[in-house]
Amino acid sequence: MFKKVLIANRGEIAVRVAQTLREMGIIVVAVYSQPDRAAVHVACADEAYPLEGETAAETYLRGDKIIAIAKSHGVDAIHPGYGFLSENPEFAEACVKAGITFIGPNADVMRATGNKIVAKKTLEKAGVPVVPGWSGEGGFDAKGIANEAKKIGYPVLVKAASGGGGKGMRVVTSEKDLAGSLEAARREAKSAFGDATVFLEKFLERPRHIEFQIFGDSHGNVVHMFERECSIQRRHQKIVEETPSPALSDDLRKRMGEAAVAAAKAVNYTNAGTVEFLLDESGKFYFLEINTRLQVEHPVTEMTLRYDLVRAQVLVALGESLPFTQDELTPDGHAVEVRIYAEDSASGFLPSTGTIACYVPPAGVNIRVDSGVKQGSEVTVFYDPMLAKLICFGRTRGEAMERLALALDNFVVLGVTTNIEFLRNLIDHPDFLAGDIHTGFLEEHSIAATRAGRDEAPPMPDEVLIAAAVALRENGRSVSRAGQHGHAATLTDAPWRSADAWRGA
Amino acid sequence: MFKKVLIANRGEIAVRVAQTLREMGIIVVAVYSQPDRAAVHVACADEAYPLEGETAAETYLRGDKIIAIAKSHGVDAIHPGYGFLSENPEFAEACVKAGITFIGPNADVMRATGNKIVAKKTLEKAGVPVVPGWSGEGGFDAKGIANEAKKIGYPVLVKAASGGGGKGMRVVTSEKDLAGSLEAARREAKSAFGDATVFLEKFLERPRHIEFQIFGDSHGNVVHMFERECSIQRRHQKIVEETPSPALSDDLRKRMGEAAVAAAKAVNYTNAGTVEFLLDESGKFYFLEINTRLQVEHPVTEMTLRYDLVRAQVLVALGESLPFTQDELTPDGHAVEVRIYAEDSASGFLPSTGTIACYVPPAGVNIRVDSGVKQGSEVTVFYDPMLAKLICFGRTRGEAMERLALALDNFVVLGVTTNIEFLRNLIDHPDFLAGDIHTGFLEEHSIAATRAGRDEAPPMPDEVLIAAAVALRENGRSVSRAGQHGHAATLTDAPWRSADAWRGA
Amino acid sequence: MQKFRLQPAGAAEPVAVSLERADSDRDQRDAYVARIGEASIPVEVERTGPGAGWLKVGSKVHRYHVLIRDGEAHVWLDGAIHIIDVVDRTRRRGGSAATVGPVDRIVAPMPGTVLKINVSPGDTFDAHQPLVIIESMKMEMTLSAPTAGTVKDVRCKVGELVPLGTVLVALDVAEADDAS
Amino acid sequence: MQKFRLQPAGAAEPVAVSLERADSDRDQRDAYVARIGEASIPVEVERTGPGAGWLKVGSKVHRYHVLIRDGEAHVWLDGAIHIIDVVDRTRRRGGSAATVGPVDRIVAPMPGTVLKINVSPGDTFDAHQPLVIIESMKMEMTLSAPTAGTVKDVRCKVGELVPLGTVLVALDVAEADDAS
Repeated sequence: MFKKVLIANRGEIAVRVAQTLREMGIIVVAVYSQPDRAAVHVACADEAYPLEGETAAETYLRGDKIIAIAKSHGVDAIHPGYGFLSENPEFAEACVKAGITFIGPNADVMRATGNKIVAKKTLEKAGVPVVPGWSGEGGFDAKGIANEAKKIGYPVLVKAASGGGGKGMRVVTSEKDLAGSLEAARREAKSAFGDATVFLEKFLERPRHIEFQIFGDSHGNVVHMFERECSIQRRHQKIVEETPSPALSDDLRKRMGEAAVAAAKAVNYTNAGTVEFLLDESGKFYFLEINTRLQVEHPVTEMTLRYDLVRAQVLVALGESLPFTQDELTPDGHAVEVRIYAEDSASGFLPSTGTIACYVPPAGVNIRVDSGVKQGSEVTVFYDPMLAKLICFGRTRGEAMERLALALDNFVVLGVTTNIEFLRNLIDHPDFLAGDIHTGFLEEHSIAATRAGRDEAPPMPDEVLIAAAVALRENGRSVSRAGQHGHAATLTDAPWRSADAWRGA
Repeated sequence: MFKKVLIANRGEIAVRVAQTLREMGIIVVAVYSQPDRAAVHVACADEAYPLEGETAAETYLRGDKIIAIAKSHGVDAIHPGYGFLSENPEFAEACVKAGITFIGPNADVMRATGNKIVAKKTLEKAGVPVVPGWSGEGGFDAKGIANEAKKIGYPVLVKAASGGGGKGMRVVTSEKDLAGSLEAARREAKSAFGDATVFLEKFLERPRHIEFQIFGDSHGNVVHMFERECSIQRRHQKIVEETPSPALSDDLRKRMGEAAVAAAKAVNYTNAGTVEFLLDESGKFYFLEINTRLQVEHPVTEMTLRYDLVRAQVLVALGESLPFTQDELTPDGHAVEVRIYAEDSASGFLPSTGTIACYVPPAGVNIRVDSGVKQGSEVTVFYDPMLAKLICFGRTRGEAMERLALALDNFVVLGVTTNIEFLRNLIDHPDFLAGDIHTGFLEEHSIAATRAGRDEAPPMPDEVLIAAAVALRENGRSVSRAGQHGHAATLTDAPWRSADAWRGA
Repeated sequence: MQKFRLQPAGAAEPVAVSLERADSDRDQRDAYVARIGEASIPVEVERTGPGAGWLKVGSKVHRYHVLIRDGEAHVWLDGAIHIIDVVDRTRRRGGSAATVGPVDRIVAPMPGTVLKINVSPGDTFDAHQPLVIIESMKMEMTLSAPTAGTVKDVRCKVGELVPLGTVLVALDVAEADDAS
Repeated sequence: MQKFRLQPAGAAEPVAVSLERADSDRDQRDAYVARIGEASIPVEVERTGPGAGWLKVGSKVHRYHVLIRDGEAHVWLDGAIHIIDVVDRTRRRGGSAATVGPVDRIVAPMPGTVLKINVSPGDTFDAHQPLVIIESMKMEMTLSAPTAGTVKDVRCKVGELVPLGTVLVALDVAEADDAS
């Protein structure tokens, strides 16, 4: 067993990974940037080392600094979380070189999957269905490409080979827009990923995003851990994830699961990963990409399969066999996750920053909250504005959604604008409740950003004014007590006023 | 569906029941005694009505007051929780008479199981093994009883027919103590339960307490929901409960489950209940009693079977069929619950009262905390001193215990003495970890009440003194700010200083 | 008794709200009468923390959390947040609320890093011409000219971190309109 | 700089503990030097609430919650509670800590209700004779005489609610010892 593991990450995922490591009796080492000096993930560690700097590039992306810390403090292994260095083959290699186990797939796997064109070709050969398209072969010849696009059939999608998160991606609906869009996509891809290579894909109408959790070990065992439906996205980022998918029949689930395992085997996959598919309205599915990390949305899989994926990651990294066989994996019930973001759903989901003056997550039976913040936390521009994930389990999809609705109604965040009320409105939408969703759902349907913004919303209750008056009165009292501090130093603004958000770590 | 349900209870069970009811879209009505005016269970309700008085006898045991509130406010059904009125057949009948559904078994079932002698006879006829003993038949004739005791074989146990919780119970090891013990037990039983009837049972050495969750509906369906091992007890009260039991083979589990179903059917059981057995060291099991309520320890069953028992209670009370068949019930993994009590484990588990100045329960993956208190709550002499239940799930017993250990290490309660560190030491005991437990475990083994009280405990770290100095310094600052209030009004003593303990309800 | 003048978002007029401690035969009971305009509403208040607790109006229970900041009360009640102007305070502070949607400047609509600046002082531009690109977290945003005009001043640098509402470029749109 | 005299339970002598703000090139950094007796320990402190937060000593992180009450600091650190006498304060207050284990009175060992009183003033009793029965929550407890003696005074009534530490019966054990 590892004696000491460093978590090269921050926020909720660092907190969540720390819980499992500490349960396993492993000493947890945190690293932190300057703005994260007082962050929750530091308090969940046994040891913590600063990374000088503020931006991700200066801190959590600095593999050299992190490996230096690991080496000088007796760290056996590094868990990268998601994002940052988690899919960086150079970092994975540097860890190995330094004699430190990287908890994740090896650099070869990352390279085989990191380039989408290469990955697509490999998997096509392995018999995994891929989206019809043009791979970029034959170079950048305008006329040839136009022919390819015609063959595929409009609308087509221009995508960056090294891309992700929607960058360098463009929908082209007719031939006259093709040349301009290609040019723009190449420019964007070059600037974002340092690689101008783009390729074409058939643009699917109203597709669903269905992904399969996969897990491999170093003994050649590979399993899939069933699907997650992640079709509800804004700005190409998932905000609601659930399992099982309301769209999959047992037969389709079986075929997609087998394709996911074939994909994983084709690249000799080890440790935890995800095979993403698009599912079109006719029930055809197409390979999209492989993510070589623990996903943000892994908790819904943990909820229905009841295996701790981080624990399994550690065991596999130690060279052990997978702690489960395909036959032992029988999902049970329904799980749904929503991502709580500091953002303004009313203004194009723009990130919101500031101090979290009040943070009271819900708790209860079959409710899990993975938080990266606490009361008093600063939400800065430096990192992703996801504050927490709220995950609910139910025997049925309906029960899970009822639970989620009540949990959202009890999730209190004041000080930064969040998408909590937006999510609450979203899960009330009849099409969502019916499971009739696709990746364009949020463009197709207009969801109010606040409870009060709903059409059927009642007028503001008097109790709101009463609550305001109660707080102002209390505030007034504290003013007269505090004397010289004036009402700027109100109790209600004190960032440290409440219990911290200790989690199980 | 019920529109409005009243919860005739307080504390963690009222909070937990409220969550499910609200998820189901039911309006939740709370009742509260004077000392509970600011209790958590009130805040979890949609409506709340006071019960004048302080003691349980004046408030939560006053069925007449509660039914009057229910009738005048349009309540459809009453959930009794556990304790208080939950096993009172007169109250169940009065509900029915008032046109209100009682969420639990009917009065006939309660009467058939309430008297232990009657229950034992009924079940013996139904083929359920019972502890060898003398039922009290033939009246109180000293010589006859002595003969019966001899037949049973010493040591024998004298028990009250209407008893519970260890009252009116005595172990007699030889004939010379029999007469005196009988006399004392009868006196105690008369004063505690208004019924002096006692009976004899063989006293089992190092027995395990194993109970089966049962559930019946009004259509004649009865299932068992597998076992809970509750052998770790102090003062005849459970403090650690787990499922599955480390002592049961598949075959034994099957036979005990069948016996539990036979017992339930013999009394026409409806709704949720528990059949308690003793299991002796040779693997023989004996019926002990039937509890006609949702048990304190029901969460471990919810964790491994993943059905919401309160939801099932509501559905069955509505006249629906059980939402599961015996075949659909396949437990998964391991769950353990510990009860967090305000008590001093160092002084015979004496209850501790006062204000909870600091309350930070743990949270995390596969950790559930059912709390009845929050920071600022008063623990009074009026009610049971259980503050919360901490429940952990793991793939294996070992994983569940690792999780529980970390969760206990992160459970902060200051202001009243609790058994948290005692429990933490207890689950470290090698016999406990080996699953080698019985109802006399805590008498047999000496468990330190605090972490520092352990033999191998390290000396007090300097960090303790530093933390004290940090707090005193901060306190000093707040004193000088608050001026006239002096250091009595320290921040660290303010009962309202932190986020409340909102749960999912 | 304290009286507050509160103006809910969208309301035409502020409302006078006051709280009076109600006569009560029980000690320590937080019983009040709230006066909202002409109405009197008896209310019980249980505090669980600074600015947090629950109200009982009649038998109905409402949970609340309130943040008071910059002359506003952010009131979370039963799952929804309402923002209310505390009118008297706002006045005392001289109305510090930022005005919205100026057309004579390009303002950062989110906190972020300046990626690219397409113009220099004195440049003219057309309506909808991209002037500045900023990035925050995973999102890139192009800020375009509202109308045609001339650049008066560039107030940011590439790579600079800018808070929400920072003026990035000052525009001269009136002159440009005249000139065109 | 503030200095405290702290006496851990069981320690022979109080320890002088002080905290000094450390020189630091970074603003807002809660860096201190703790002096415990002769030792100097650099420590960083992050507060998460009143009396709560974490300490970093070297690279080691320790979570703490502290309650200060009645001249004692109840320190929760990493899962264990330590009770420390704040010596200076205790002195100022004149040492209000209750003495333990008096033999000249029967004291309520838990808060509860008096169920039964077996004696009246003037009664004599033997060692171990049950004098009072009290009940709290689900538990009943018989309080017996420590030695033989005479009842001086009965200070409770059946049915009375008594807090922890209440003197229920005053005893005259010295006289009884002489008399026996």
